[in-house]
Parts: sequence; C-alpha cells; structure tokens
Amino acid sequence: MAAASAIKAIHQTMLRAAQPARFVELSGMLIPWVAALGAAMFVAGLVDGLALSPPDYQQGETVRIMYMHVPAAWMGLFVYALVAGLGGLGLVGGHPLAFAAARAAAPLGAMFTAVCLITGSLWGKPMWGAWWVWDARLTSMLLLLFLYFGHIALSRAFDDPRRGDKAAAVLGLVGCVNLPIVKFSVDWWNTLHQPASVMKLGGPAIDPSMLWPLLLMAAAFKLIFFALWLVRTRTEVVGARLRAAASRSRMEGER
Amino acid sequence: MNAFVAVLRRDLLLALRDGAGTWTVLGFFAIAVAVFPLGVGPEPQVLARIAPGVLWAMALLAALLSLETLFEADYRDGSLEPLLSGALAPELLVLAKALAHWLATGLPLAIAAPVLGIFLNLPTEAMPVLLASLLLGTPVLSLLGAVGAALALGARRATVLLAVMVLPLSAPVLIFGAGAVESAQTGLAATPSLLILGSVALVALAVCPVAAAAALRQAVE
Amino acid sequence: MNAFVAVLRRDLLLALRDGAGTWTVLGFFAIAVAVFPLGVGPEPQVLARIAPGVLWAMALLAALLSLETLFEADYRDGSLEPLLSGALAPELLVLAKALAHWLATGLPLAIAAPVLGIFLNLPTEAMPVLLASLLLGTPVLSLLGAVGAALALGARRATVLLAVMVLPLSAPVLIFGAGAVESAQTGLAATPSLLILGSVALVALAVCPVAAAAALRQAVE
Amino acid sequence: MPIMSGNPFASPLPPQPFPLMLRDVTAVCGETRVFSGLDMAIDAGGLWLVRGANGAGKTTLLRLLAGLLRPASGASLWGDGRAPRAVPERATLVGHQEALKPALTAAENLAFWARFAGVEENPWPTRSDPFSVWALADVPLRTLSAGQKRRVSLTRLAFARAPLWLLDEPTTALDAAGQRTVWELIAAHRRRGGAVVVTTHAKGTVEGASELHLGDER
Amino acid sequence: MPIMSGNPFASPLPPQPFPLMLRDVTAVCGETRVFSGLDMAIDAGGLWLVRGANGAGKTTLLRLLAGLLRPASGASLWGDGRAPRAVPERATLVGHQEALKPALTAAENLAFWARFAGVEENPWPTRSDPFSVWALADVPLRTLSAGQKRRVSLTRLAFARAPLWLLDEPTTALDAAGQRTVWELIAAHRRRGGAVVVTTHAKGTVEGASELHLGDER
Ligand code: HEM
Ligand SMILES: Nc1ncnc2c1ncn2[C@@H]1O[C@H](COP(=O)(O)OP(=O)(O)OP(=O)(O)O)[C@@H](O)[C@H]1O
Ligand SMILES: Nc1ncnc2c1ncn2[C@@H]1O[C@H](COP(=O)(O)OP(=O)(O)OP(=O)(O)O)[C@@H](O)[C@H]1O
Ligand SMILES: [Mg+2]
Ligand SMILES: [Mg+2]
Repeated sequence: MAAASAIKAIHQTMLRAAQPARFVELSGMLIPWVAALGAAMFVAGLVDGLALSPPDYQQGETVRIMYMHVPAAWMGLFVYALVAGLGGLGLVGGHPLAFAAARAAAPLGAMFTAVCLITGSLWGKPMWGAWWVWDARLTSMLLLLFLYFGHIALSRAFDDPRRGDKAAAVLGLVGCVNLPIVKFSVDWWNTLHQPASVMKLGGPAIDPSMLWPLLLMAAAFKLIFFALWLVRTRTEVVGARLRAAASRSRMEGER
Repeated sequence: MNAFVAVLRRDLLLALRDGAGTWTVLGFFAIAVAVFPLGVGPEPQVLARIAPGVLWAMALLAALLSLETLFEADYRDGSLEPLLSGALAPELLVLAKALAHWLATGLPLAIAAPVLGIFLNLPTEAMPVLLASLLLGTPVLSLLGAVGAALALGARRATVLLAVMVLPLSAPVLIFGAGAVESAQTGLAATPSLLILGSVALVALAVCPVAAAAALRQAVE
Repeated sequence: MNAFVAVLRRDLLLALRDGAGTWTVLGFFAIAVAVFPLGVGPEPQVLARIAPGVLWAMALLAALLSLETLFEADYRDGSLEPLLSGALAPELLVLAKALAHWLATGLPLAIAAPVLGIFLNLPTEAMPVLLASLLLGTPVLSLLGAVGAALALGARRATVLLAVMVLPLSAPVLIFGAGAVESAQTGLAATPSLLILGSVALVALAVCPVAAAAALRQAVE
Repeated sequence: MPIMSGNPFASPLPPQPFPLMLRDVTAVCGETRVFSGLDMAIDAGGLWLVRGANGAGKTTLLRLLAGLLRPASGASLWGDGRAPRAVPERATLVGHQEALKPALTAAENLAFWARFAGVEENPWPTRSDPFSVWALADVPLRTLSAGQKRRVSLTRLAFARAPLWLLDEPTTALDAAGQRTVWELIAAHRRRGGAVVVTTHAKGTVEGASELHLGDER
Repeated sequence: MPIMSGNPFASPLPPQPFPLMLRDVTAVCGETRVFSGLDMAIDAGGLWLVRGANGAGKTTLLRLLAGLLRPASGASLWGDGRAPRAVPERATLVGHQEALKPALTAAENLAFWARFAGVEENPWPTRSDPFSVWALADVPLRTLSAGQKRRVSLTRLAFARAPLWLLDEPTTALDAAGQRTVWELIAAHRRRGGAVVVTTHAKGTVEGASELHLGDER
C-alpha cells in the first residue's frame, strides 16, 4: 500500500516536473551542479588513469586508452536504450517532452559511440595490427552508429516535427535488436575483441588499481552526459516555444 | 480483391514503362557489377573469391535505390490520399505495392544475377544457389523497404534515410545470402543458410505490411 | 559573373539542404562500402586487395546517382527555361552547375574515402594517393556527367541512360584512379597514373561544357 | 455531343449519414494554427462555397473534411457519430494535384481509378465522358496541356460513389465549356442526394448555395 | 499598404526593338500540329489577350514567343530582324510551373532570381513587394498554399527588365486582391513601354487590349 502510494506520488512529481515551464526552471537549477561534479570526477579519473594507475603487464601503456574507450562504449549503449525508451514513452503517452528529450539525447549518444569507435581503432592498431577488423562486436557497434545517424536524420527530416519524432521513435525501438548483439557478440561469436571483464556474472575480473579510475571515468561520463542532456532538452523546449510565437506573429502580420 | 489487383497491375505497368523501374534497376545492377573488374583488376581467382559478396551487395543497393519511389511518387502527385481512403485496407495496399516492387525489381535481379556471375568467374555449381538465395532474399528487401519508405515519406533526404534505416536491418539477409553462395562455391552445403533466409522472409511477410501501414497513416496526416 | 556566382550559390545551398545532395551521396558511399565486408567476408588481406577498386567504383556510382538531378530538377519545376534565356552563356551555366556538383559531391567523396579506406584495411601509405586520385578524378565525373545529364534530360529512364552514356566514358578514369592507389599500395610509383588523370581532367574541362550546353539547348526546344 | 451517355447520375445514392457537422474546429498545419472556432453543417443536397484570401485555409478545410487531417480541437462528426478519419470513403477529394501518372495514358489512368473504386467491368469510357477527354484517351498524360490534365482528373467524378465531393478550385485551367460542365456535374450530384464543398476565388454565386468566408479578405 | 515602394516601374525601359512580328506561323509539338497560319504583331505598350479552348495552343504560342520553340514554318522576328531564339533575354515567361525550389524560402528563391537577372545588391524585398509575400519570406516554399506559391512566383515580375512579358494564366489560384495586382503590374509595365501577352479563360476585356482566339471554342 505504502509502496503504491509512494510510486503514485513520485509519478505525480515527475509529471509536474515535466510541465515545460517547470522543467525549464528545474533544469536551470540542476545543470550547474551536475556539470561541476562531472567535470571534477573527469579530472580525477584522468589523473588516476593516466598517471597513478599501473601499466598493464601485457598491453603496456596502451591500456590507458581503456579509461576513455570503455566508459564511452557503455554510454553509447546506455543512451541508445534511453532514446528508444523515451521514444516509446512518447508514442504511448504522447508527452512532447519525451520526444524532446529523445531528440536531445540522440546526438550525444552518437558522440559517445563515435568516441568508442575511434579510441577502439587507436587501440586496435598496436594490439591487433589493424585499425579495423570486421568482427561481430565492431560491426554491430558501427551499425549502432548508423542507427543513431538514422534517428537524428529522421527526427529532423519533416516540416511537422511531430511526424519526425514518431518516425524516429519507431526506428529507435526497432533498432534495440542491435543492443544485445553488441553486448553479447563477444560471447556468442569467437572474436578478436576481448570479452566482458567488468560487468559480468561473478564480479569484475580486473585489478582494483585499474577498476577505480575506470569507475571514476564511467561516473564522470554519466554526469557530463546528464548535464549536456538537460541543456539540450531545455533548448528544444524553449525553441519550440519560440517557433510557435514566431508563427503566431507571422499569421498576425499577414492579416 | 479487385482493388488489390488494380494496384498491382498499375504499379507493374509503371515499373515497365517509366523510370526507376525494372530497366533502371537492371541497368544499375549490370553496370555496378561491370565496374568491379575495372577497379579490382582482371585476376580470375580474386574475382571469383569476391563474386558472391559483390553480386549480393550490388543487388541490395539496386533494390534499395528503387525503393525510394515506392510511395513517394504517389505521395507527390496526390494519388496516395485516394489510395488510402479507398475500400482497400492499408495493409493490403502495402502488400500489393511491395509485391509489385518485388516482381518488377527483385525477380529480374535474381534472374540477371547468374548471368552477371559468369563475368565474375563464379563457378557454374554456385549458380542455382545464387538464384535461390536471391529469390528468397529479395522479397525481404522489398518488405523491409516498404516500412522504410513509409517512414521516410515526405522527408527531406529520403534516400539516405531509407538506406540508413533499411541497411542495418537487411545486413543479416546479405550475410546469409552471400554466405550460401560462398558455401556452394567451396563445396559446402548451402541449405542451412537458405533455410534461414526463408524463415526471415516469412517473418518479414507477417510483420512488415502492418508496420508500413501504420507509418503510412501517419504520413498523410 | 554575378549570375555565375548566383547559380553556384543556389546549387550549393540546395545540395546542403535538400535530398540528392551532399548527405545522400556521402551516406550512399559509406553504406555501399560498409556492405562489402558483410558480403565478401572479413579477411583483411582480401579486403585490402579489393579496397582501391571498391572505393573508386563506389565513388563513381555515388557521383553517378547524384548526377541525374543535375538539370532534371530545374527542368521539371520550370527553372531551366529562365536559366537558359538569361544573360549567362549556357556554357558558363553548365560550368557553374558542374562546379557546384563537384563541390557538393566530388570533394566530400574524396575527403571521406581515406576514412572508409581504414575500414577496408587500406594501408596508410596509400591514403594520400587515394585522396589525390579522387581529387583529380571526380571533377571529370562531374563534367562528363553534365554532358550525360543534359543528353538524358526529359527522357524516361534517365538514370539508366545516364549510366549507359557516362560509364564507358569514365572507365579510363576508374582504371587509372584505382590503378594509382594500387601502385601506392604495392610500393610502386603512382605519379604516372596521377598525371594521366590530371590531363584527362583538363581535356574534360575544355570539352564538356560546350557539349553539355549544346545538348541543353536541344532539350528545352 | 451528349454530356453524359448512360448517365451514372440518374440513380440516387444509397442513403447516407448526413449531416457532417463541424463544431468549434481548430486546424493546425505543422506548427501553424490555420483557422479556429469553425462551425459548419453539411446536409444532403447541400452546396458550400468556401472563399478566403490565399493561405486562409481553404485547402486545409477540405483535407479536414476528407479525414486526412485531424482537428486540433473541436469535433467533426458524421450524422451517425463517426469521424471522417474513420470513414474516408465517404468523401472524394479533387485537389490542386491531379493524382494521375504522367507515363500512363488518360484511359489507363481512369481505368485504374475506376477499378480501384470497385466499379465493375471497364467503366470508362463506356459509361460517361462529361469532359470530352475521349479524344485524348490514348496519349501519355505528360503530353497534355494543363487544362486537358485537369479535365482527365475531374472525369474521376463521373464514377465516384462517395456522397461528399470536396473540390479544390475545380475550374482552374478549364475553358468556358469545361467550367460549365463542372457546375452541371455538381448540380446533378446534389439532385441525387450528395453534398458538395467547393473552394473558389470567383465572384458570383449558385442557387441554394451556402457561403463560408475564411479569414479576412485582404 | 503601398503596392510598390521604391517603384521599379517609374523609370522607362531602354528603347526596345518592337514590334515582334509573327507571319504565317505553324507550331508543332512532338508530332502534333498545334496551330498554323498565325499572324500577330506585338508593339511597345501593347497587350494581347490570348484565348481558346483547352489544348488550343496558348501555352505553345507563349513558348514560341519566348524563343523556346522554333516555328515549324513561317517567320517570327523582332523589329531588328533577330529571332526570339537568339535573344531570349527580351522575354520573361511566367508559366504554369513556378520555377521555385520547394526547399528554399521565398526570400532565397527571389534573391536568387534577382541576382541571376543582374539586379545589383539584394533587390528583394527592399525594392518592392506587390504581392505582399514579405510575411512569408522565411518559410520553406514547400509549406505555402497554392496561391501563396503563385504570388511568390509572380513577384519575379517586379524586377524583370525584359520588355516582353509572357504570362500563362497568371491569375490562377490568386484571390481577388492578387488578381487586381496582376492587372496593375501589367498596366504599369505597358506605361513604361513594355508589351504583355496574357493567356486567360476569364471573360471580360481590358482597355486597349488586342484579342487572339486560337482554335474553335468548344
Ligand atoms: C573500433 C574498435 C572497437 C570497438 C567498436 C569496441 C567496442 C567495445 C564495446 C561496445 C565495449 C562495451 C562492451 C560491454 O559493455 O560489455 C567494449 C569494451 C571493451 N573493449 Fe572494446 N572495442 C574496440 C576495440 C578494442 C580494443 C582494440 C581493445 C583492446 C585490445 C578493446 C578492449 C576493450 C575492453 C577491455 C573492454 C571492457 C570489457 C568489459 O570489461 O566489459 N576494445 N569495446
Ligand atoms: N510533347 C508533346 N507531344 C505531343 N503533343 C503535345 C506535346 N506537348 C503539347 N502537345 C499538344 O499540344 C496541344 C497544345 O497544348 P498547349 O499546352 O499549348 O494548350 P493550351 O492552349 O495552353 O491549353 P490549356 O488551356 O489547357 O492550358 C495540346 O493538344 C497538347 O496535347
Ligand atoms: N506543412 C505546413 N507547415 C506550416 N504551414 C503550413 C503547412 N501546410 C500549410 N501551411 C500553411 O497553412 C495555411 C493554409 O494553407 P491552405 O493551403 O489551406 O490555404 P488555401 O486557403 O487553400 O490557400 P490558396 O487560396 O492559396 O489555395 C497557409 O498559410 C500555409 O502556409
Ligand atoms: Mg488551396
Ligand atoms: Mg496552357
């Protein structure tokens, strides 16, 4: 009973916060704090990862690429799931803020995915002797980037923004098939890419001296994403209002 | 049923008479395949090695290119609105148009592929499998493409959008299709790959018309 | 001169804003190149062996696809007639449009090619030659394509016609372009091929605008 | 030349759920509010002339009545309580665009639409040819003049069985004879119990017509 | 609202080699003979109203005068003996098609045509806006209504310096105010020494206009 009413209260609070005016106000208060915390953790993670943590016994200094590569990969996957979820929410509930949030998140997710691909390539050259190989994980990650591009292009391709949002939401949901393929490709197929060592059943198989900077960077990436996401969503909301005002004044100017 | 046949007939007529139809697709396919030996060089072993992949990849691109106009032409000249407000269910409309698209492009592509295979030194044993894999795979492209074309309808940059949407989804078709031919070429059994292609086709047949119809209704809104 | 710049600016604006422009071409190029490893298989040696050919052939196809709309869009919406009856000589009109086409498609293709080369395991040494060969070769495609597009104007099946006309003419460009990259890949000198490409470009620059202008005058008749 | 041979307008339409009522309707295109607070009742046998400056929303109103556009607010319902979106087959819209394929001949285009509408056997040109396009039947549509294309497009009305006709500036590009025919067809359709909504920039009025003015005349 | 601000019609046109004469002209489209034996003389300050049934050849005549089509027989020559084909810049044709890009805004479209015509500096909308399209300047053309597109297209006339205007059913899709503006622009162009050929299906005539009937009225 208590749980149910708590959920209801949370839901109502969220709905209130999702009112455009309220959202602009709330997010304005939140953004500086989140951004500052993210930046601080990013610096700490960088120092720890690049200077304090030891080189790998096999990979040497190149292992430090990991502190960018792995958090970026996680964020690429996480943001896609978020975008798809927001799109689904928008399709079912029809709340414009969900679409605005999805539109704001997609380019950020594409950026993280691109960072993962680029750092992976830089890492691959010394490790595998090639910038790129067509193994299952790499290929599916590349497809994820294409899916992001499709989502971004589709959501901006129509004169009526609602149509773009809905079409992009459908694409986002369909593209979710790709997420488990990225995640489990290393287990399902025999690939060059290394299997999961942090997020797996039975706890991480990685030395704590490397685990700490990694987790720091992962948290920093999350916070930085969250701050940017709020800024971009705010911009979308305010932009929609400006466009509505402009079209109203145009109608009046015409009369 | 009458309306279904009417749409099918008209689309076939248009594909045979007008641009972006059968001839464009076949022309593109032939030229794209012919360009390869020019770029890669004439060594028979290399050509034979890449032949299944090249044939399948180019067939995919050729089908993709012709998909843009699947609904776009009707949308632009005002035909789509009466088509959707007639007595024919939108799902059947999609099916009729996808079937016409397949008959006008997928089928000719499948038939032309073995001929082009000769130019790439594809061994004769692999020809039947090439034909079979394309016959099973091209309907999937038409059906998936119908969903993509409906989603991208009226969008700017519809071609890229379509490609970006359809390609990741059709990647498995490509992999299994080319895989089947390669197996046949190297003397392995191609049946497993062909069976997978067949079941993908059945799933697409069940799911895609519904999805495309929903997208179409959105589009004329 | 004013009118020349006006046409150039408008075409660039359209290419960046609308379909069949820069983004379509780049999207097609990237996807077409990405399709290959899926079809041919992931072996790095095979991919590296065919990389120059694949990159050049796909760049050629991408440029070809965008050529169809070079004059067609203006023809259909009635813009071509005022463009041809203005003060700008038709030869300069063709030059402005071909230049815009190259800036909007050829140049981005050339710049994107080395990046895609990475995915095909093209060795780093060959990248500068790939870029140089495409920078010299793509203007020829734009110029030849202008002639083809003018000839195919208003015809049904313009895409096939265009391909059939332009392709044989651009075969030498493809052969020398891919050849230069292959030489660089195998450690041979690429300069002779590049010089030939450069002289072909100069000849095309002199001949094509005149031919295309003549074809255009015919077309609006 | 008889304007109609084997007149399809002789038989009355099946009873139809008129009136189609709009109450306090607002229409939005993209993000633009086109008009708002619109009330309208379309009865059997009725004719509405819709006027208004360019961009006032005439075409938008027709799309709304055809069920192609959902009202942003307000209600639009047929007499039996169904929304136009649910029963699009009750309206035939002839818009600015012709819905004809340039590569096909006039006969092929019309035969397709007739077959699609469920008219049995090849219905055209054996049934009626109000706009005298029979002479053009076998040339590709792309070679026709602007008015000839319009005539072919309007010929679709001769086998439309929908009770509501929505005509967007139907006399555009037509010569005097063609314009007369349009008004004759409208009158015939009203006599058999159909209703017609016509947008127009022409002055003058028609007997028994209601008028609607959108926006302010500039 | 002033119909023209900074009036481009105030200054007379440079002296022009009128008349444009057609003598015994036959026009052929594809393989169809459209009209034959046509005589016509277009003088400075003149206005021709061209009428005729759909398909009579009105559009074909305008294309011929613009130098886009060669007469199959007969002569068409300007006063200085040059053929329209050789000096296409002497005529401005506004046809059924709008010559505007849907992806560009009205302002971008018009700025292009102005620059192309050699009008120095950004000539629109600073010079004149006879059709009041200023309010639409910043939306993509594709979202405009039929009449709004036509207005943008006709605005090109405000900076056309050609002595001969060829207008193909220019009042199509325009509301009453827009139609008035067209006739005002035509009058202004005639006053500064230009000539105008207009095709129309409307009845009524204009002061000082010559009339040409192509084919038989059906
Ligand atoms: C462009 C090439 C690469 C791509 C696209 C890529 C992609 C990914 C992805 C998507 C993940 C996240 C997987 C998950 O959440 O389970 C990941 C994790 C990881 N990658 Fe890569 N990778 C690339 C190259 C490399 C290279 C060259 C190395 C090192 C030899 C490497 C080492 C790792 C490691 C150690 C992890 C963490 C695995 C874990 O603990 O879960 N990656 N990569
Ligand atoms: N390419 C072509 N091939 C064959 N016939 C053609 C071609 N182009 C035009 N015609 C024919 O030429 C005739 C004249 O056409 P035109 O467009 O000049 O008529 P119009 O008087 O402008 O008619 P409208 O009032 O309908 O605009 C028409 O009968 C048309 O079918
Ligand atoms: N997709 C869209 N996005 C934004 N505005 C639009 C869109 N479609 C139409 N409009 C606007 O809606 C308004 C009404 O257009 P509509 O076509 O209904 O006018 P109309 O009364 O038919 O005009 P006309 O007499 O010119 O045919 C116009 O101002 C137009 O710019
Ligand atoms: Mg309208
Ligand atoms: Mg005409």
